[in-house]
Amino acid sequence: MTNSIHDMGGMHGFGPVEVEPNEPAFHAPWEGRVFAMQRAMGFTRLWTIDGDRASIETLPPVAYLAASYYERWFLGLEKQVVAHGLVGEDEIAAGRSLRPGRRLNRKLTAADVPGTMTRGNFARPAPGPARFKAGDQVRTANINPVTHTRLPRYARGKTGTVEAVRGCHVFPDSAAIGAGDNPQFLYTVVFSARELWGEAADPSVSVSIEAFEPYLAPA
Amino acid sequence: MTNSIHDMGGMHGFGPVEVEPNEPAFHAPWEGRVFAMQRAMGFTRLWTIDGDRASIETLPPVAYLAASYYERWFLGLEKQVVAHGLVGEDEIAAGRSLRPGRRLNRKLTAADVPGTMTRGNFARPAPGPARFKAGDQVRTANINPVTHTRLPRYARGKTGTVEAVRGCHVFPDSAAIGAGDNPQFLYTVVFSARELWGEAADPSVSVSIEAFEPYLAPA
Amino acid sequence: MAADNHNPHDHAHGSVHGSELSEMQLRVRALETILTEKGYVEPAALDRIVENAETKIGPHIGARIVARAWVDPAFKRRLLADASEAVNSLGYVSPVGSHLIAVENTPKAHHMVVCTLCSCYPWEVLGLPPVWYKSAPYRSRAVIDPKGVLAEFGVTLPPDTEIRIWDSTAETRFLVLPMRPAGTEGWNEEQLAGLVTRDSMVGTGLAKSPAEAPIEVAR
Amino acid sequence: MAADNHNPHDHAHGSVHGSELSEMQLRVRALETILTEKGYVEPAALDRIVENAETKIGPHIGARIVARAWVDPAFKRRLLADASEAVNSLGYVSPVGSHLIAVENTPKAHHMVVCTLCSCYPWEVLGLPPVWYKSAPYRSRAVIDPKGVLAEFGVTLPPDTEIRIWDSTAETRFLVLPMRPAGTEGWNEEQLAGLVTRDSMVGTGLAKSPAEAPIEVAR
Repeated sequence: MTNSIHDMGGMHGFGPVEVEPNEPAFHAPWEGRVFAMQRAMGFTRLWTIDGDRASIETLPPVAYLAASYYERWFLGLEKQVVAHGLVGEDEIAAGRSLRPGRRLNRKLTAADVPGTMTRGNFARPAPGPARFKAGDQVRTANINPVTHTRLPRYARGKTGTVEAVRGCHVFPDSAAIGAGDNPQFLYTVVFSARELWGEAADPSVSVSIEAFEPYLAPA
Repeated sequence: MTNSIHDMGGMHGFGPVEVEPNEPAFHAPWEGRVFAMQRAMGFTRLWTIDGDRASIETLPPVAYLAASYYERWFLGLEKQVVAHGLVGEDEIAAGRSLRPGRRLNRKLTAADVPGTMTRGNFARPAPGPARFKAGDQVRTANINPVTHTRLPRYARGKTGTVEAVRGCHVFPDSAAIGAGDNPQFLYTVVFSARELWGEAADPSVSVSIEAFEPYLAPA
Repeated sequence: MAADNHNPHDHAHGSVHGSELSEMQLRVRALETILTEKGYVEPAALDRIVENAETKIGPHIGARIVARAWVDPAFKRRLLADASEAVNSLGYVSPVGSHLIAVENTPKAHHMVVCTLCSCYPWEVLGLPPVWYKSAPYRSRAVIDPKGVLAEFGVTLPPDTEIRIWDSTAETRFLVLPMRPAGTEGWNEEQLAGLVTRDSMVGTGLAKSPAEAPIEVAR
Repeated sequence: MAADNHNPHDHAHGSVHGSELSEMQLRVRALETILTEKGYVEPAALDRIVENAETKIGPHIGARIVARAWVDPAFKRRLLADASEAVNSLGYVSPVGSHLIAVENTPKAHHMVVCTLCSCYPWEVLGLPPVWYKSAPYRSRAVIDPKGVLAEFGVTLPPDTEIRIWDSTAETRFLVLPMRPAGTEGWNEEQLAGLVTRDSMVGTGLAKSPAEAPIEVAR
């Protein structure tokens, strides 16, 4: 959901950043298995990366905060396979399958894995010309949908400058709810920290977001 | 802190409101003891109500969310008595006092209790005239201090109407950090839900906050 | 215990069950011991505070005020003009301090009170706040989804009713004066007070109809 | 395990210790069993994904790209113009997809990358993100207190340096091209790559100086 705890840019109270020297890729084998299952199930294309994000964002906030990163992924994946009818709640409770699986159109094999190391392409043909160009002043929308969005709270209702047009991309707000790619132009929009955080902010700091066209209006 | 998890107006994801029929004042005796200790220590005037709030707001967010209301009060009170040098960390760890207490100027006795049932008076003489009057259009500041404030995030940088002048009151942003009463005029400021949440919001809804003068500028 | 804290993955805190209760019991008892041994609090005073909270204050106070306003137009005018003065003039309730504000529900406008930042509540006239009032679901949603919250309380208002949310961000406190139910012509104050629920004075409910009234009140 | 989850009052989740680990191990194993039995995933494919994540990707890839940019001005221009195209032209790294963007640190401007909404990270060139990058402290503070975050990483920049934060809110991914350290004239690409740390490519660090270089690289 849009205004849930995952949207934490600008929050206070989480303490210092703690860096672990010589950190391994995974801190326990189960983390690797969660990572791998998540990618393997993503390969089925039964849902989108934004569907996965939405699944994690709709965890209860205290569970979200208390969970480690791969615990969150696990909880999100468990929700996804149940929500999409691939696994029954009873099977989760039993810890084993109780009936045959659905037939999938795509299933990841070991041979497919090297190909999955390239990031997916989210660019889509543009339905028309871009509304904005580099240098344009824009104002972000004040939206608070109960469904997934990628416009963070701290950057809503703010005035910034388009720095670059990144082409036309899958629109996460649509893809997350199964409403298709609904391609939209994507822009890098830069805000001064003072615009975002007020006059006391450091004048030498600026922050950019990657903003989809529906998030923007001429300033 | 200003932008910590306590500032939850407008957040999604916490689920439905659950009402308990015939709810008792306290769900366990310890809740009553926490309530009573908090009020008794407040009577000492070693700190302010906003100092208490700040103590709770600076709990780690996951602790804040996971704790029940009186658990939060307890954790906040424990922090306060330690922070003000009344109790040592070692005494908290030992679960008993290890040295005599400091002398207090005010200590609540059983005889004082009936008098404490009247809410404290936060009105203070006005240092000058009020800047705004009922009917004025105002814009709230975009502030993000790391110390306590009572201007919620959802109502920052928004335009509203002064509905009433509530007199001159102790300014929580100052009182919480031991900077004195610093009295400021207090206003009821009303915003349309559309101003706060965007064009999709219900046009029949409005929301007011109680806003101190430093939070406001002419619109 | 806060209704918002419960989910299958949350087994720390947020609960009055089993070992968690014991842990809080022990910690609270230890702090009371320390504060007492150090001479900061007097257990008899704490007992008295708990007793007052459990037996003296409660929504029956607000209900009497509301009932009086329903039968006495002059008192109602005073209440809406200066609730502290009006309530203190009654003499039969504890002094309520100087910051009480009464707001009147009408067929055109429905008022509802929240404290998004903590749990401010007019306890002088309503007693200690219920858990739902202090819970994250209520605090987060009252300002962004008031109709959804009202629906969960079983309250559906005519679509053209203006809804006004009061966020208690300062030391002002709000008492909602609910509408007098139809069919109560000729009822006396005591009978009418039996129709005035806590929720109706917070704005999450309406006063009871005669049909819903307690048996000893209804005719 | 996330560094943000630890406090004395948090003993659910967020941890790889003891019984918590066992619980997650069991739940993850059960889900893998279910998905395998139902024919949705192939354990050999999962093995391969884990192996790839642990052995194939990592900051060594980004370090080679940065070193090449330091020694080859034409490549650097291509990298800054279209990082995906430039990196894929090298041939010796996995294809990086089409949304990689390189941003150059200079004496006047320092870039730092975050994903406030989840944990988007250019894993094709940097490997899996470290825990701190995915943690609440980093995600919350990078956009509001970047200098505070940099200080915790031991990075102090000249006061007139412009700081630019990139919030990865879409599928574009950002690679910071750190400044080439002084005293590295005549070093070859492999030697230079030894100076390029993961953090320097996220913007939370600088490239190592020759004095800090690994022994096998320094002369």
